[in-house]
Amino acid sequence: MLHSKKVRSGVTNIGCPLLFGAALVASWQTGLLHKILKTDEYILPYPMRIIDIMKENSDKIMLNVNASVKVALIGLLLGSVLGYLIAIIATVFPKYGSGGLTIVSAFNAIPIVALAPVFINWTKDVSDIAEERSMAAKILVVTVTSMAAMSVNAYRGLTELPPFSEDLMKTYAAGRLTEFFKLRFPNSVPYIFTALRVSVPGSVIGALVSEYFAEYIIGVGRQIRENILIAQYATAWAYIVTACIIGIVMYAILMLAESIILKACLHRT
Amino acid sequence: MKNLRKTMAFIAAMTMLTGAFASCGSSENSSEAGKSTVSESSSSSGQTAEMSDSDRIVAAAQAGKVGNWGLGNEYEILALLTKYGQKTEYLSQAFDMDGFDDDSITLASAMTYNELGLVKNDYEGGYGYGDTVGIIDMNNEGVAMLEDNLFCTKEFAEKNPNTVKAFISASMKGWEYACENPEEAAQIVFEAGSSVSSDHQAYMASEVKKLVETDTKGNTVNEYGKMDEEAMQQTLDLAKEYISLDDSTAASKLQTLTLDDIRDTSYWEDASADDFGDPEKTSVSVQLKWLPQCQFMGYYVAKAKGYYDEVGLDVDIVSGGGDIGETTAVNNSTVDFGVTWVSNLISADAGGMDLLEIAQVYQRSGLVLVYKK
Amino acid sequence: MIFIVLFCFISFPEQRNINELKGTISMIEHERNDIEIMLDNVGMVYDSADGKEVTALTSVTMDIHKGEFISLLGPSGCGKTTLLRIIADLIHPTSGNVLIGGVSPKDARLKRRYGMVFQSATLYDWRTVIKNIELPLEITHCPKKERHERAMKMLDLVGLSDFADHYPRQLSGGMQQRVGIARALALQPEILLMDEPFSALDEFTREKLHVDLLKIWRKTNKTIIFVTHNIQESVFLSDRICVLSPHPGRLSAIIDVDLPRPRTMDIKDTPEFTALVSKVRNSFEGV
Amino acid sequence: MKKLKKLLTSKFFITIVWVVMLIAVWELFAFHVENIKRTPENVQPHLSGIVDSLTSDRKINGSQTALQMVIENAKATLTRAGIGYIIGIASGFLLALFMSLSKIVEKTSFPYLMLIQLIPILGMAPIINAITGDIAKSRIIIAAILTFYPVATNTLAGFKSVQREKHELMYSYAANKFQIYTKTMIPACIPYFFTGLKISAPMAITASILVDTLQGGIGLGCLLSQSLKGAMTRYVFWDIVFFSAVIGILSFYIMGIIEIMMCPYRRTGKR
Repeated sequence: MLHSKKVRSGVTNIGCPLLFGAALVASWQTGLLHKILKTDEYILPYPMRIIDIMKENSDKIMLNVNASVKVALIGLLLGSVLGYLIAIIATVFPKYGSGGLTIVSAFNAIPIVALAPVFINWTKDVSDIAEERSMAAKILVVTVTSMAAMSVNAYRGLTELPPFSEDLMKTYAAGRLTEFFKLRFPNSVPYIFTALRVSVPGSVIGALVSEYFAEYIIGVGRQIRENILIAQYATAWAYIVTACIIGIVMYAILMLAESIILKACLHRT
Repeated sequence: MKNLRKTMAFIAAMTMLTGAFASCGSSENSSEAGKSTVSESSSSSGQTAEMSDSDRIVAAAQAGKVGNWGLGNEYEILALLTKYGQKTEYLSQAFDMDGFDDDSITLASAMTYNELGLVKNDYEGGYGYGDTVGIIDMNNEGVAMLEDNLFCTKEFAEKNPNTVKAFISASMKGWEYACENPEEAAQIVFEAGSSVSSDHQAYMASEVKKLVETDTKGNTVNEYGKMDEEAMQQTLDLAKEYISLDDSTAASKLQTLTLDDIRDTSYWEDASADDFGDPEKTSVSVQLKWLPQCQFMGYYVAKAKGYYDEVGLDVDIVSGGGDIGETTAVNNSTVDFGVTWVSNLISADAGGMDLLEIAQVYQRSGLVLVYKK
Repeated sequence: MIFIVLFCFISFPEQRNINELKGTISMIEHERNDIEIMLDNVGMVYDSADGKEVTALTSVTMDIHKGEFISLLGPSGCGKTTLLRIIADLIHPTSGNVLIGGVSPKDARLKRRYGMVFQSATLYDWRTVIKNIELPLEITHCPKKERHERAMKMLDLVGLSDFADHYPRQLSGGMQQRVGIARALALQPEILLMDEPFSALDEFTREKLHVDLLKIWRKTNKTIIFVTHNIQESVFLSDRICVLSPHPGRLSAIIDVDLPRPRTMDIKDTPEFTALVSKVRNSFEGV
Repeated sequence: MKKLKKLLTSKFFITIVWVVMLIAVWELFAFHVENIKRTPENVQPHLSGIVDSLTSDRKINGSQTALQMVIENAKATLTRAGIGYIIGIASGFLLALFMSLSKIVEKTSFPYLMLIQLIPILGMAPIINAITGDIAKSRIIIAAILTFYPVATNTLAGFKSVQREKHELMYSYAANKFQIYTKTMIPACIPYFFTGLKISAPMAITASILVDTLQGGIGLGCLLSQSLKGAMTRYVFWDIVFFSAVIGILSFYIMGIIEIMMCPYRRTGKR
């Protein structure tokens, strides 16, 4: 009963979504989608046209991709490290720490669109060069948005330990540092990935939105906005597709890293 | 004991955090120096006043401190920079004048009727620079592009010619009245829900009046909404040169556009001659390019004074200021009419929309570059 | 004195002539019409992840009588749970036949001939104790009033009448398992299938539940098939113990337990009990 | 766990301490900014200034004070967010249900479900607006899309979390599909469903505010961007930032309270 299913499930796993995607693109290219959505090929250009624009402007697109990815990655890194540090502080001082975590997670509820202009004003004096201070503002937005997810998850990873493991460490008379590196840190690794799964897409979106307001004009998000404002929908779509690809690639890399690292962790124990 | 240790460590951590914040703050001290240079430069105005406009433009461009809002408002600046042989780069200017105020932008874009007023005057929201600032006028530099116009889709105009004519007629009547009574117009706009302070509103009305009644060469215009061939052609030529489109199809279409593709004077002519019948569509809406303010006082006046009712139209004025261009809103029939800048209409038509200018309200460019003397 | 035990050793049934075996079984069926479950040459082969065939169970042939308490005893991997799941129609044997009250496991299931008790109580967190017991009755569209009455009766049977409106989380593990038994009995099935139901409980609770289970069994007269890896437990509870051995899973012995009933805890101190326990243990070593 | 069992009063106290600390840091900054900036309210105003702007009866536009404006616009935004939220919840739940009912549906839609969270919906907002042609509609749709993903994935996780024994139990009762879902699957996934609701409640509000900024009209985001673009005093912007933060946090807790009311059997602290 099972053996034939295995082969079949492999086929359906890839086949079904592919088929669906192909059907979607086909209905898009043939104009069926336009009829369903009651729109025109101006607002929703054909896929081939979008791809053409992407090909024609690959250099310019890559320039903007670089800028956006840089913001997303640096912000993600800073936010995650900061978030993890906050989680550590919260673990060391559980009484005040968890209260602080509640406050940090509340940042999640503030719309980034509101944060972006605030941060641009805050970072005005970071540098005389507009490109640098814009960068700082954008990174700050991404940092704040990815910090919350990391601190909450990492705190769980640092405190929700296997039963008796803490006691075991005590019987070894292990110091706090040993306890951290031998027990708490390894325990928190899967939680780090849980946080990253939320914050990686979040960092991309944070980068795109913060570009809207930045002083220095660069980035995929900014291009989407500029092109829509001058009514260049086909070009805007090219950048939207680019943004999707950035998100997908970053997520795929994360998944790959997760599977490799978690496997390595499993082998070790 | 243990608790005490914990508390101490906690306090230490917090102190460190606060310290980090404080040091972060101290890096801002550099701007304190910046602030003092503001007063210095303004006090030593006599010395720098000798600088010519072209020197200013070159200096600011090379320092990378020319500002503009971008998003389709930048073409005149690009043309100006090109004129002086500078790289066509500018800073993205926020919608306040803080960047100008703190010197991160030395040559800032300003509309005569809005930002310039805020920079000069000291009413609420103003920076109070008074006459210590000077301007570079796009009209004088020969790079003026026409701004606020009225437009709709070709399809709508063909289907509802009388509605279009009636709307133009009543709107222009509104503009005429507003320009004759700018203070009353300002009050009407304020009561219509604008949140701009009434002082600034009054300033804006008087400045907008100038744009509506003076052409790019400084001559007085008596016919409201007239489409001046020469100014339109200059706008189209500059647009072809400075609107850069990534989409090659759109870019090549842009180069083929002629005035006849983007405007039709017949509706305005008939409207001026009061030569139109009953409107086909009586309930219409108009999308403004920006937030409700005196920039659009003609429409608010026409509505408040009942000019639209007189021609049998029920008009809904939709304020703008968002990311959705007014061109899109008109193109997908969210609204019937729109107010936009001619350059925006040109790029929309190049992109594949079928929009038609039906009246040109502003006869000259309201864009200036403002600098501290 | 050592009890004389009927020792029925079914040695490697694949060596037997299957036709002959089938004949024997139909004969037995004629002779005794109180057979509840009939297993005929039941085998189960899985495909493992790397594509190899894994034999979970090789031809098991046996009869289980009405009202009998049967234990399936063996170490992990011996196929005892597989056998129970085959009877419960949760999996289909790759060879052989199963008849429950004369019908296939599927028909038996559709007729709700058996109730199941799992290793974990598998109670529904969001239902109170009484609502948990009512669950199967809801599924069979039993009228509301009758449903409640029957559930209360079952709850009474397991001695938890006072806890009807508690949520499962408020109960101890032993109490939860009692609710599980009450729920399995709610549809008044003829057969109770129990898959290591007490293995997660502490020794004290388990012993108490053993006695209680025997009481319930006596009152309700069900046929019970009880999967366990605990020798003492199987000896204390069962009429017969089916000893299963791993690699491949097979029925290696059936041991009759003719300790007198009703059994109490004291019986565990008797030499007969001890002797049976060692006999069962030896039956493993003998394999 | 021991630490969680602290008395409510002390927990309350800790929160107060944190809030006071945050206020102190904010004010420290505000004083600093006040000294170096000509328009401190554009960078960071004093909290007292923000409170003043809310309580003052000065009319911002022709007829309303700041507080009246915020409340009126908040009503519009929250209504749209609410409608979008409900649509998102319903469609997210239904998709999860179909995915759990049919392997084909699950396999087909799961990669696309992942994709939805990777698409910059906020970047696409103008296009959705262009397609629908109605700003109010697109505001609702985007709130719905953002709600949709967390609800769908969490509900699906809830369906998958049902123990094998529970499936077997229902199987042994010969329960039909409808009974399996109403008696087992759906009640079992409720806590997961609420996790999704709690995540997406602030998101729906954020989205609604963000999409407001696309075009004029009524809504918190419109007001926010107008204030940012200098159409009215900057304090309105700060009022909205704080208001939206408070509403976002409240929405999270309100969903938590509803969950506790709906699930009396749940112990606290799970997930």
